[in-house]
Amino acid sequence: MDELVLMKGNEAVGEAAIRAGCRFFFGYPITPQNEIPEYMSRRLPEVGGVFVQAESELAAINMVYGCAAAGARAMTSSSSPGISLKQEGISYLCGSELPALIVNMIRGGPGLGTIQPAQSDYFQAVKGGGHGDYRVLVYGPASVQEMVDLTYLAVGRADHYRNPVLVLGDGILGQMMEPVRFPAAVDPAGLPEKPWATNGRRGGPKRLLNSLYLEPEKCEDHNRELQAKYCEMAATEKRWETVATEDAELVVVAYGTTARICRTGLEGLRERGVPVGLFRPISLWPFPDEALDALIEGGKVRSLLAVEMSAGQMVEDVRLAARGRVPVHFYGRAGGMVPQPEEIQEHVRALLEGGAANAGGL
Amino acid sequence: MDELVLMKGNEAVGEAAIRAGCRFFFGYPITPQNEIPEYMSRRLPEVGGVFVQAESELAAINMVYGCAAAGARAMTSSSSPGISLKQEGISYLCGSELPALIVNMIRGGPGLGTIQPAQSDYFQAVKGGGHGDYRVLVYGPASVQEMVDLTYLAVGRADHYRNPVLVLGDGILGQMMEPVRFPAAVDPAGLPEKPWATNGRRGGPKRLLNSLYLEPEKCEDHNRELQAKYCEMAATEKRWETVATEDAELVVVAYGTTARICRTGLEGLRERGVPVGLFRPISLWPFPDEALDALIEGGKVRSLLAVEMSAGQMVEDVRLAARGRVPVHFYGRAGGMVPQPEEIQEHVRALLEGGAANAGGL
Amino acid sequence: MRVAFERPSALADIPTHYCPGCTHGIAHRLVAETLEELKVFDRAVGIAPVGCSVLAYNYFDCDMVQAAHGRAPAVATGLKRARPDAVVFTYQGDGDLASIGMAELVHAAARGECITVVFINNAIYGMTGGQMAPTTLLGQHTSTSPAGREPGREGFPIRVCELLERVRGVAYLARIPLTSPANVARARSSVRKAFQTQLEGKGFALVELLSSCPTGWGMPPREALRWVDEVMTEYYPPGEFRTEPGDPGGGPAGKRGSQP
Amino acid sequence: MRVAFERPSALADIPTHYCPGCTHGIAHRLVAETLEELKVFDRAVGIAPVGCSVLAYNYFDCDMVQAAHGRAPAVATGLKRARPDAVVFTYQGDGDLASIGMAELVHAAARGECITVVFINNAIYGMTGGQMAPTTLLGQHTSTSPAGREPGREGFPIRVCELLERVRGVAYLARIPLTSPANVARARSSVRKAFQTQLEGKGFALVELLSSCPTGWGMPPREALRWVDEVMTEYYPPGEFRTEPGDPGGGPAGKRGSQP
Amino acid sequence: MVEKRVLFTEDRCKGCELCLDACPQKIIFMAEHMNGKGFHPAAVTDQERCTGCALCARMCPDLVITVYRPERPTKAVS
Amino acid sequence: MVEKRVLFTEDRCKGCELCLDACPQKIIFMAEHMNGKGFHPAAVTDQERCTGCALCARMCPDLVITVYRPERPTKAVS
Amino acid sequence: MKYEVIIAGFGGQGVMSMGQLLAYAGMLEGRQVTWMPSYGPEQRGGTANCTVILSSRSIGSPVVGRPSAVIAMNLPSLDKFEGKVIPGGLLIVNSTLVARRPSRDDVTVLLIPATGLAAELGNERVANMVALGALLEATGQVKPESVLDSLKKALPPHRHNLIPLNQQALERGRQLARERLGREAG
Amino acid sequence: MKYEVIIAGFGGQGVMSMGQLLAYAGMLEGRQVTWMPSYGPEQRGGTANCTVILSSRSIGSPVVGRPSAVIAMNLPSLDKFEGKVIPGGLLIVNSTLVARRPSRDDVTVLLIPATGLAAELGNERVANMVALGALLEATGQVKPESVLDSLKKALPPHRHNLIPLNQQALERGRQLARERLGREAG
Ligand SMILES: Cc1ncc(C[n+]2csc(CCOP(=O)(O)OP(=O)(O)O)c2C)c(N)n1
Ligand SMILES: Cc1ncc(C[n+]2csc(CCOP(=O)(O)OP(=O)(O)O)c2C)c(N)n1
Ligand code: SF4
Ligand code: SF4
Ligand code: SF4
Ligand code: SF4
Repeated sequence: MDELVLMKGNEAVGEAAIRAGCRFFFGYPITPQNEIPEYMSRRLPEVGGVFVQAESELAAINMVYGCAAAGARAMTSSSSPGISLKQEGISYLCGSELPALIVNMIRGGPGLGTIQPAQSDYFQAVKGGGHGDYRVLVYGPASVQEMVDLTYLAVGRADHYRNPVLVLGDGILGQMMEPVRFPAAVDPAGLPEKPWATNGRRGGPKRLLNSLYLEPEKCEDHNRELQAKYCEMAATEKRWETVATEDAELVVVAYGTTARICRTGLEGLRERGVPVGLFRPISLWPFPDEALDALIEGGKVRSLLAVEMSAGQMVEDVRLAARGRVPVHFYGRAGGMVPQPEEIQEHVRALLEGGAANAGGL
Repeated sequence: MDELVLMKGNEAVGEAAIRAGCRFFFGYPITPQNEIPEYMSRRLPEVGGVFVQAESELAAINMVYGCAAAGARAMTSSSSPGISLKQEGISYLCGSELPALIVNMIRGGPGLGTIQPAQSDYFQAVKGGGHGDYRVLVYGPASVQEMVDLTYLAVGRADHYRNPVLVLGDGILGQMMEPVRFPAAVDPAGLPEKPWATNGRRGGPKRLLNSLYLEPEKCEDHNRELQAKYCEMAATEKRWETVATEDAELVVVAYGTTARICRTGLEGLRERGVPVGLFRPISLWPFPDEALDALIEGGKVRSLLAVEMSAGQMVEDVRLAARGRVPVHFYGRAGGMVPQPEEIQEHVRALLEGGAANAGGL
Repeated sequence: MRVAFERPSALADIPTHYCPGCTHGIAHRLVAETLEELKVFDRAVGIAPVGCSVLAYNYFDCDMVQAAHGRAPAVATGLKRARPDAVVFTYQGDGDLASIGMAELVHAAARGECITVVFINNAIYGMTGGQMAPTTLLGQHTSTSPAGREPGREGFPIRVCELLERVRGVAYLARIPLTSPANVARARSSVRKAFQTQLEGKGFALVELLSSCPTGWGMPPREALRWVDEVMTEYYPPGEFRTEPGDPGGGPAGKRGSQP
Repeated sequence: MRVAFERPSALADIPTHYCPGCTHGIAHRLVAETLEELKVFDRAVGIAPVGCSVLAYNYFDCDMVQAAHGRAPAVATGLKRARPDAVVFTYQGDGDLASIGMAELVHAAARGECITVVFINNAIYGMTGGQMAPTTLLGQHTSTSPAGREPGREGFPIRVCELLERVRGVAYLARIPLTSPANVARARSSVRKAFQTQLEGKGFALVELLSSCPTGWGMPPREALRWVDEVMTEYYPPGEFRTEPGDPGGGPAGKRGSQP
Repeated sequence: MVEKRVLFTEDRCKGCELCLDACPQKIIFMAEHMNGKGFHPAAVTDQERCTGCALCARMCPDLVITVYRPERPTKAVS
Repeated sequence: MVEKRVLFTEDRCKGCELCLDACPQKIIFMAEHMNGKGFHPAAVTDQERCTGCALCARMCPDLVITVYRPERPTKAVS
Repeated sequence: MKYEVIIAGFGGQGVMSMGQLLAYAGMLEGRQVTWMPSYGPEQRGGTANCTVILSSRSIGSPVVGRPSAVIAMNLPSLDKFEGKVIPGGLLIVNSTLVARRPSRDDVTVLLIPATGLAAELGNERVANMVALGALLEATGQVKPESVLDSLKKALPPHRHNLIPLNQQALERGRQLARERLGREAG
Repeated sequence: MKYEVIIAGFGGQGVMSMGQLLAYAGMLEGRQVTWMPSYGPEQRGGTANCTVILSSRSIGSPVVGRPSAVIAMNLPSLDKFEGKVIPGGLLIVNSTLVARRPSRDDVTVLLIPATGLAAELGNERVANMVALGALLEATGQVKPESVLDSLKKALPPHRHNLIPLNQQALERGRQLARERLGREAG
């Protein structure tokens, strides 16, 4: 599969995980990501892997916990309501420092909502929907190829940090087909041993995977270690892309599907000489704040516009990075509605003309 | 019970809910809030109410959903891991616009963590740990009396907005005893009818409680209505307290138990002439940003210090309100460790002397 | 001429979104007819699940609540406890009821909640596109058991009635296939009993309706019904499992029953 | 003199946090002895639940994983699927296993996961301070059934073995009280069989150990054991429910068994 | 032409053919034409052979069929 | 003094008394004094009456008891 | 340049695979492509549709509000998408199943009896290939050979016997479009 | 003024209710009070403790690092809390169960054989009242009458027969403290 293949985002995620050495999938069906478990149920047996359709998302994340405890590369995938059910498990994975790949193909909420695409689980993903102080690396791909690349990356980063990594897509990214090229396959047998994995002592020292620290002093120490790890992630794992920001007076900040829609819109504006650029966070946690900071410090940028398929979530991270130096506007669609490039154009134009001061969509 | 009684925070919450007309409790044991279900199992039958020990937190929140659907005032309580399990249900409550009282007596995390007090579920509570764009009113009491008052208020606000309201305490607030006075009891029979409640048509029009809107246009409309409601809450429900902020050069921002500890620390500093004050958010969502804003605009304040029993969560809301105008420092303890007034004093002194620039605890 | 058969008024007069030949439609009608017959339509509240029948809330013309996937019995519990005079039923598919919702089901049953559960067993996940259900038969091919369900890989199908039969708190329990006019008539009488059980305050009642999913199974509707009759009923024997509350007992098979 | 009895080396030589007379200690020992006897200690992985036995991870000297409340069977599934040569057991209380963890239990059983479940039924929630468990007996007073468990309010106690007996995928199933040296010897043999079932790859195995919680029950330890023998075993008859894999069948009690 | 005993709301029919097996008289057939939904709808022309047993209606998942029965079922209807 | 057949690690004893019922010889008693944990520990002084059956040890939840058996159990030990 | 096509019809009419073949062919010709299906339960009974974008540059939004071309395989699809085609765009209608004539006069309308022609070829299921052939002919977006190459890749070997039939259908569609557009054979 | 007491002992020694009585009495006397227990499984077998704060002003932190007084009902409690008492503070030790003598010389130490005196009064379980009596006497924080009033409120009516015994125990504690402190009866 080094050649270019046309593939659905959902299937590409599955194949990318397998390429990254993941041989265990535990999940439960939910639209719009059913092609992931379906693909895995076909493909994993071919590569000596195991697919288990769990009885629920809750069971799935806990199977991942057990599988990761044994030292294997394991994954689960779901969409919004199912991801909510995994929050306790994600907190446990972080607490016990277990690696895992988690994929969320967001659909509109709240509640049962709709099955159409959205980005309204941003807060849940980057601030932590579960209890306690923890962080997961969150990637926001914008194309099927990037789904492949970031999924592949995620599996490795998860092992590196002994921490779950979340790939945050949406219904569109999961359902669409685009040409992709896959990276080289990792042989799980060739991966380094995990001395901490609980797969039987086999002559070695006893291993324990645990997140309980009854004595608060110990629990705080544990939290200090976790925070040190998160600091390291924050220092080294930020990823972003800029498009035409050098001389931009207004910079649109958007991630994932929304970012590519904005790009189309901005290209049209650029053709007409409007000085706009795009800042696309790729890592959503850690949010690439310093890069945005540098852009603002550059002095050209006079305002930022956050565009989301949600009612205003990422915009908070943009505001945190902007620290009041330039106005931060917001435009959002919700409930499965996908903004069109023309909307973005209109909104940008209105902003530049001073018309739509932070009126903000929705 | 108009007299002063000495009562545990957990029991006081239960009694306050009953006083507010809540007759239905669905919950599952978890330390440090077991006294809530235990109290309710004794008290509710006395007042013609119903206590059900659910099979899990998940079941409990869905029982609350059903009970609220029937038009009754219903509540559940838990602590951190159990609250994570309720995230899907909370999103559904918001999506179907159902009132509910939810109490979280936070313990340290992540994972099983510890049973000692913490504030590390702040993000989950105020940003939304579940999927989709939704908001719940969040109150952060700082004493047993305030637990009573805010619980009582919460039940009413929930009905008013048809939205869940969360009372965010911690292990200390749940376990400690303080003198309290209860507000007048509301007779549930005297409450206004809920025309939307699904308790059988009984000759009337059909009612439907639902969060599914398959067509994204409708789902977006629904989200617009929800957002309008949240905007109204943001405009009218902010609550806070200030202590000695008029001439303060450094203002500590802290909520709940931490705030009262800070107050003790700051009183000591004030006695020694140090110009410090305390800003205590009482509503955590909506965060009282304008009040903090006004403080900063007042011109006296030269820096803010957020103190939390967590690794830095509320501090983001403080930064959002500060918008870069004054430096925002952070000091936190985690994993069930409770800061002492002396620590706060030392940290404040170091900050004022320029020593601990945002070093930030933990 | 008098009307021998017409749409029950408890069903809204709109077309359903179900696939051609899907027996969800028959099951809806049976419930609606029962609500009318027992004259409880006006105090009925239905809980719609997540599954193909999620839109049941549009079809049943009584008050309706849409529940999270699998949690209908918990939602029904909350509702019934608040309004004991309401007639509360859940309508759930096998994924909803027996997979993600297993805990809520067993516990509502053990609490003896006076609710009626209409359980549509079609051996597959219809709504999400034909994945394996906890009731998928051994050897059955689905989109997540592409090589056919094999116990070593995908485990065994769960028999809900046989399981619940062992739960004290259950007062009525029956399984009927929706495969012929005669069976549909039987099913109707069972649905009626399941509601009567609630009205008499006897406890938890469940009717399992063996149903078809022509789309998920990839079969024409008539062939699908034959498959229900010929294959499904082998593993899921129809009949009444419980008609009264009481202690179902059950005990050890081995020789260790005696106490020292 | 030779040693007639000493601490099994699979248990760490530290005092436990259990209350005086709590039978968790006996159960721990039985598991540890079995791991040694079957010579599987070195490839054993235990899953500790949330409950009084959460700290079991400190006592069992093999590799240990602490699981979220109720999810031990799911964690065990993930682990065993990744390392089929590991000997995986969960150790769970009744709240953990039969309340919040009901779905994970039934489904691990139905999948026939080759794991061993050691189930401590003490009819109460010990760790959180004596609340009602799904196994709390009728009439029993707990801190959340203060007037005594009453079916109309708190529902009926769940019999786990009787329930699982109806789940295909289960290969071994037994219930033994830990009340006397003779019963403890029986329990030990059952624990052994439950592990052997796993070693032979036969499927899911569970031993229910009827245990005491003197603290939660508010009884002196010896009285607590008498209560197990005299009261608990009435509702929870001891014995072996299943010793081999196979189809447990079960079927309708009524007259509708025949198909048209 | 006889009065209709069995009436098909054609536009609701999804052409599943379940009514075909249910009819003891075997008078139901699938029409050549398509309805608005793109299905060949079920139909009966032989109305007088309908006994009004309503078995077809009881099997129809889509409530397509309404059945009328003569006041005295055994007598032929005008 | 006889060689000890049954040995109690006194500091581990929680005074639950379960061993009392288990002992067929009824030689176990609860000591007057308290151990470090605040419990009256179980004890045996009548060591020669111990048959080494180890039933007490099998009931002790806290692994307090170690039991030795004479090589030939029936013979009295020196 | 960017070309955006929406293909819509009943569930069983093969609209999804028609789009995938088009996208695949575009990819083989070195272009940027995306294929995006409508998804969800509306497919059941109702209409399904997919969007294909072919472009020389990297593709932004995969969701298209105003397509360059629409293939409507049934009436609901025509009703839904007729108004969306850009002025000067292309509208292909499966006239076997759609009695109504489109009312747009600012787009090229091709009435192709795809189902009928497919039936003539012996299998109604290749109606999609007929329609696709018409699209290829009318727009020249990808070469028919690329579509056939794609088909070979997409079909499992034991189904390759179906290729000639599909090829015929594609040809038939091209031919009719040529006639309707008054073009010479290319 | 603020007075902070930590009371610690074995689970069954009534340390929690001793603290609650003290807090309740403080409340009856119009003071600000908090009572805060240690909680969690450490209670099981190990030691339990609670903190009582009495203050004329609203109370900040309910968690006390350095208490004004400690009552240690058993050895582990003494070991844990001896070092925490503020210099000049008070340390009451249940000398019946605690053999070791405290080593602090900058605090007032009261060795009270609470368990022994309680046993003399006929019920070991009132050892807590003996200790509490000693505290009242040594600190004067609340009046004994307030404690007895609290006891009446706390006990259900059918248990009021226990009040005289408790009162005796309280008195016995006060008396011994008076003796040890070399004070006259008040
Ligand atoms: C928490 C959650 N998990 C998964 C889903 C996705 N989902 C919707 S319906 C369904 C299964 C439906 O199958 P079944 O209950 O058997 O009903 P059927 O569609 O066959 O009638 C699933 C998994 C969801 N909406 N929410
Ligand atoms: C999600 C979650 N819910 C609840 C708890 C609190 N909790 C801890 S142990 C326990 C019950 C323990 O009872 P059981 O399983 O019967 O074991 P025992 O303590 O009796 O041995 C509960 C409810 C938790 N830690 N996590
Ligand atoms: S997918 Fe299956 S269950 Fe769902 S409507 Fe279609 S036939 Fe019925
Ligand atoms: S509380 Fe009960 S189960 Fe827990 S250790 Fe004590 S006696 Fe054992
Ligand atoms: S059963 Fe109903 S829907 Fe099916 S063919 Fe007959 S009339 Fe049409
Ligand atoms: S059984 Fe063990 S812990 Fe209990 S009294 Fe005997 S020796 Fe002590």
